[in-house]
Amino acid sequence: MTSNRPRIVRLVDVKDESSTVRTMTFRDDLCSKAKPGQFIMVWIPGVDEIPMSISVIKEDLAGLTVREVGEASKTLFDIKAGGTIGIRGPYGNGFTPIIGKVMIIGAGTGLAPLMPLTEILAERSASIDMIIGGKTIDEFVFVDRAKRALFKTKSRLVTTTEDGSHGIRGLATDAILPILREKSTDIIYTCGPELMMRKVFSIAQESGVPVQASLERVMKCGIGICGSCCIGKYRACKDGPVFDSPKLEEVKDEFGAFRRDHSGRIIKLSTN
Amino acid sequence: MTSNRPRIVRLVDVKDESSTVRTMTFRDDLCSKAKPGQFIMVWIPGVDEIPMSISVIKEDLAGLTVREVGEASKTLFDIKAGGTIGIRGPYGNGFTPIIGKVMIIGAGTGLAPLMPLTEILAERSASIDMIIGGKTIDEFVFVDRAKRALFKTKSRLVTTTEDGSHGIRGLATDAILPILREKSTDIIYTCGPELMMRKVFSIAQESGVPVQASLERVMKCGIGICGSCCIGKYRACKDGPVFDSPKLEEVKDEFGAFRRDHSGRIIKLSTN
Amino acid sequence: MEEPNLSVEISGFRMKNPLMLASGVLGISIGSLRRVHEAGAGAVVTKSIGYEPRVGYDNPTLVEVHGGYLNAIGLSNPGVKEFCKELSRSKIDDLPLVVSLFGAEPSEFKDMVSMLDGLKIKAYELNLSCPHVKGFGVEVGQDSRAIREIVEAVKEESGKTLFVKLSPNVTDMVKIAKVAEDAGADALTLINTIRAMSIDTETFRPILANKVGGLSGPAIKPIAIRCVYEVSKAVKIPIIGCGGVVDWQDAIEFFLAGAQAVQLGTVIAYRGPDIFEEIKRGIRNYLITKGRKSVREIVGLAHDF
Amino acid sequence: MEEPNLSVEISGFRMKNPLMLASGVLGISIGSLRRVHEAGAGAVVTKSIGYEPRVGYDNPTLVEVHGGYLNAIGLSNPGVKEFCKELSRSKIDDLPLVVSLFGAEPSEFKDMVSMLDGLKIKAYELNLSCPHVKGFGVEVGQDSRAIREIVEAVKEESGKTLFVKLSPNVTDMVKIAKVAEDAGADALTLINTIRAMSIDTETFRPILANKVGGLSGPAIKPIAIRCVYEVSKAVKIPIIGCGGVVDWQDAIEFFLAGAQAVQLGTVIAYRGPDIFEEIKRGIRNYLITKGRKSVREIVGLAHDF
Ligand SMILES: Cc1cc2nc3c(=O)[nH]c(=O)nc-3n(C[C@H](O)[C@H](O)[C@H](O)COP(=O)(O)OP(=O)(O)OC[C@H]3O[C@@H](n4cnc5c(N)ncnc54)[C@H](O)[C@@H]3O)c2cc1C
Ligand SMILES: Cc1cc2nc3c(=O)[nH]c(=O)nc-3n(C[C@H](O)[C@H](O)[C@H](O)COP(=O)(O)OP(=O)(O)OC[C@H]3O[C@@H](n4cnc5c(N)ncnc54)[C@H](O)[C@@H]3O)c2cc1C
Ligand SMILES: Cc1cc2nc3c(=O)[nH]c(=O)nc-3n(C[C@H](O)[C@H](O)[C@H](O)COP(=O)(O)O)c2cc1C
Ligand SMILES: Cc1cc2nc3c(=O)[nH]c(=O)nc-3n(C[C@H](O)[C@H](O)[C@H](O)COP(=O)(O)O)c2cc1C
Ligand code: FES
Ligand code: FES
Repeated sequence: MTSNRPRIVRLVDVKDESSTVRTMTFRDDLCSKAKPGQFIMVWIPGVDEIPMSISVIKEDLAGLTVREVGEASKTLFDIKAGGTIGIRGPYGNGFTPIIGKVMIIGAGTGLAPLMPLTEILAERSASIDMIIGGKTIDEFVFVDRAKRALFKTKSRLVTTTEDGSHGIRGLATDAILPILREKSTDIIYTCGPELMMRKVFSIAQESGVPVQASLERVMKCGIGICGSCCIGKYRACKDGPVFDSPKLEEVKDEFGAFRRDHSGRIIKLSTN
Repeated sequence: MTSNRPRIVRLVDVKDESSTVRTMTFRDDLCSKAKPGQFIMVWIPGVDEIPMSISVIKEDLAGLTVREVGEASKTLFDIKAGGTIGIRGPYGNGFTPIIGKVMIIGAGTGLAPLMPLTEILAERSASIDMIIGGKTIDEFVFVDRAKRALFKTKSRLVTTTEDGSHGIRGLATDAILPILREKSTDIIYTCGPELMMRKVFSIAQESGVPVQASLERVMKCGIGICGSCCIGKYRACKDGPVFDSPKLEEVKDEFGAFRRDHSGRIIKLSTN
Repeated sequence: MEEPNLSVEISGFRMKNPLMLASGVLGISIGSLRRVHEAGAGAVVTKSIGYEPRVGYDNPTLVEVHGGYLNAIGLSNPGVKEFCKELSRSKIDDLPLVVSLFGAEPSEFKDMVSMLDGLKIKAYELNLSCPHVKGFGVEVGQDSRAIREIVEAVKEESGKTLFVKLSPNVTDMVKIAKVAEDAGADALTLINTIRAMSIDTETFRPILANKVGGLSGPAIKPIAIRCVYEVSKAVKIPIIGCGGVVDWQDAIEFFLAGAQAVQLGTVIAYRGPDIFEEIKRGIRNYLITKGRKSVREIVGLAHDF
Repeated sequence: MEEPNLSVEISGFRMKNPLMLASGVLGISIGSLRRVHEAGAGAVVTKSIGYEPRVGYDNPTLVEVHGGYLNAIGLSNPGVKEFCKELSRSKIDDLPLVVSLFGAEPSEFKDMVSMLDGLKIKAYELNLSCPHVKGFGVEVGQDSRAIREIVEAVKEESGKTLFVKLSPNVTDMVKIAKVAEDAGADALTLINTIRAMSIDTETFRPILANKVGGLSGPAIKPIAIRCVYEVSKAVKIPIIGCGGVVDWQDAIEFFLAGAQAVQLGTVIAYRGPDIFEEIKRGIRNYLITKGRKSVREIVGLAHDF
């Protein structure tokens, strides 16, 4: 009954992924049973409560991966192993794993929900093409973890940077079509900047490949009641955060176009 | 969770037991699973809610047996088949059936909880000596039902009236000792006027036979919170209404001596 | 058996059924309001809109407790100007839309109504009862003079149906209700949430960033039923019940207590928007079983006893 | 690890542990009060006693709702004279006994106290907050002057520790609390039940014979926590928390909010008197885990944030 309250957990381990991104693990039975793509509301007492994807889903360990952005994420970022946070969830629908020929494309902390998905799919021997994008090499996260996951499968990892400091020079989305042309693809999973995802969706629609994209909206309740996360008729926290192609089509006027701030005001997504 | 609310049930059948006593049956899953000796709170909307023993416990039928006493019981008494009442419960501990050589002694509506007990014991082939007492023949209830129950077992039914109009002339309690002397008895079950039960208890104590007696106290909540039914340290509604010999011993200053009215005031039990 | 009539009319505002979405629940975008309408709501109320934009309180803004939730969203809203744009982004003619408003001054309410009144809004609900924002809500809702002036100002400005939503965080709700009635309210919505708090035993901290929030959900239903019962005895205008409805029995209980319609809020967290159809079906079947032809027929029956 | 100290002292009234039996629950006979004490209560409060005997309301006097119970017992009690006899029937020296009193007039309270004061009672609790009996309780509890006069009258008559129990059925609880403090109350008990109602959908009737009753149990806990938190910020005298405690976490929450002790009522219906030992154990283990030496150390910690 009273489960939508913060559970206080102790950080078992805190690991730098890059200079601004850290993965923090803790023990929590519910999160250990989460679906990839689900998220938790993370309470940083005295500061804020913010949504975070569950980036580690192991039998006895769960984790999140945070990038310092503003006050809450910075405070969270600075909590050391042994420190505590409050969590509630897992919330949301999560990705639906499809064991087949899949493409996974993400950037930055957008990779957080994609990593446990990748691991599950790899274990169940899907054929995976993974594209990790970034502005520059310093921003890359999870590349090693991705390699470890993909190691044993018929898989491929492509990295792209805008400055060419790692992998192919260009945008992550530039790497999609070459792969789609080369072989048939059953589904594309994506998470990252919304304009990137919008582009992934466009390319996929043209190619007739279904997409599952994880969207970010301002979240307050996380349980589908406050309305702060609404996009079209859907609640990102409850009906999402993962949207499949038919749903993305339904919300196409908003997807990649605007989001709402904490007051509910419309904020246009800038195109740079 | 919200089970301590009246359930509205329709009376299937209403049967005269005597000119002032009626048995009313209804369908209710919970009451059909009751233990003999348990009771329900019966809501007569607009009038009162009063405790009544469950006098019929069958797979698809349950019932109560009411004597007209005051406003509530009179109103209840007059409800016809097809009419409705509210019930909550079953409440209380009920009798513990002991399959052996048992004595059952009751009078008036005190027989209400004893009848399903008798039936269960008879079915499980206990040897039963049953004593039904009353002032006069007109007050007798359940004699036929008792005969039907005891018919097949190694049992005996003794009736007593003060005016000698039925069975042995005298008090029900007068019939105890002759039986106890004649054969060993494992337990005595009793329900009826408290002074009678007190006497049963005294005789049994002297003879070293354990007793289970069902006591009546003013009941408001029925669930052990309001305190109106307290006797000694016990709540008749929750720790009772059935008291065994050790408990009766503990409350012996009150048992047969006084009860409390609706205000909590002590009312001495008159000795006539 | 004739199909029972679920429609209700509250002071000129017609609804196909007596179930409304409560204010503040999924009510900030037309998209989600429309969805709740499609899911079966007879009317939908927006989140409370104020004159200026407000981001509201920091998170945590919501926490579950036994039998309900505490929330301290803090009246976050985009401001009336921006919200007018929201309402103009798509056609809303077909939407039984009620706009909830909050404010501190009669003039604020008046200004908002003058901006909104040209849009295809069906009614207003004045939130004079938010329990956790200083200067609005409860403070206004406890002050008879403020209530009178606000209601009169809005009635002067607009001919649309006007609901006034009140709080049980007062000594004498009936008195406050009568003030609203006298001032011209067309109906009363009872009740808003109740001031409450939850503390985390691990960190010793109040969980809500604002510390105090409003209690909603089944926990407050018996209080809401009492308010509807007592107030509906004392006023002549219709009452819209609100507080803890999670199933059709709860809705019926509100009708019997004297409500002409009921609003659903917290149940959305438990059951999602589909709950509207389910409760509608339950009400329909209940009316059939009881041989009643309309919801109207059972309103206030508990008063006969 | 040192065994934590569970004892508390409230204005001279010492309790072995901070758990009390709430008034009106099993509190009419010494036998059952004693049993609850033996089950582990640090103190026991009697049912509220008035000057004259009262049978209270007809049944139904109690009905379960989601997260609690409604009761309208109607202040049934044998009257102070008879109750003095009850207290004299057995030795009560060893019993940490608090007598709860209700009345309409200061003189009534004074008379009762003068009759009781010679008995081995440890403290009084004035019930100025019963939500469902006209002329007593809520009506008294909303009237600052009545509260002042009653408290002063009792303090004049008796040197025993005096608790004043207040109701949340008011607009401004902090104000009322300060009045009681000013008038000389040694401690405040917060909260009594909240006015509420439940209607049966089959018969269309309010279930309680008195129609309106008081809501108790987990449903009101967040409201009680808020009251304790707000009032303990505003007054200097100790506060006894009450409302919806069902487990040790709830008790801790009250301590953190600012209560020095807590009372248990409705939980007895769910769990019986054995709950006292269980909650005591929970508090003890919590203090050990948190490295705290006494209950006192955690009182009001939520105020630091
Ligand atoms: C489903 C979901 C999963 C997410 N997963 C991750 C993740 O795994 N790793 C990660 O680093 N970040 C993740 N985020 C984003 C993260 O929640 C924000 O970066 C964080 O809330 C910023 O808070 P702040 O106080 O540090 O920044 P602020 O300065 O307060 O805000 C910066 C920006 O963060 C966003 N933001 C702030 N508060 C919220 C909120 N309550 N809900 C949503 N967005 C908010 C807004 O866009 C805001 O403009 C996720 C967001 C969502 C919705
Ligand atoms: C556990 C239990 C089982 C009972 N089983 C039966 C039964 O099977 N058949 C039967 O006819 N009677 C039974 N009774 C007694 C029955 O409850 C009372 O006769 C009835 O309450 C009288 O109510 P009244 O309004 O008709 O009479 P009133 O005129 O109101 O009262 C007459 C007397 O009934 C008793 N009484 C009244 N109200 C209550 C109450 N709430 N709780 C307990 N006693 C009350 C009092 O002693 C009172 O003096 C039982 C009582 C208890 C406690
Ligand atoms: C998350 C949330 C936000 C709310 N926001 C508002 C609001 O902006 N304006 C308002 O009048 N009521 C608001 N309320 C109160 C509800 O409209 C409703 O009165 C209350 O929740 C009781 O109904 P319920 O138990 O069905 O939720 C809000 C309630 C919740 C749970
Ligand atoms: C059956 C019952 C009877 C009560 N009678 C009284 C009373 O006589 N005097 C009083 O001050 N409070 C009375 N109360 C209120 C309780 O003492 C307590 O304040 C309230 O129930 C909240 O606590 P709880 O949630 O732990 O029950 C009564 C409560 C119940 C449930
Ligand atoms: S975050 Fe509240 S509805 Fe999604
Ligand atoms: S009837 Fe209330 S305690 Fe037994």
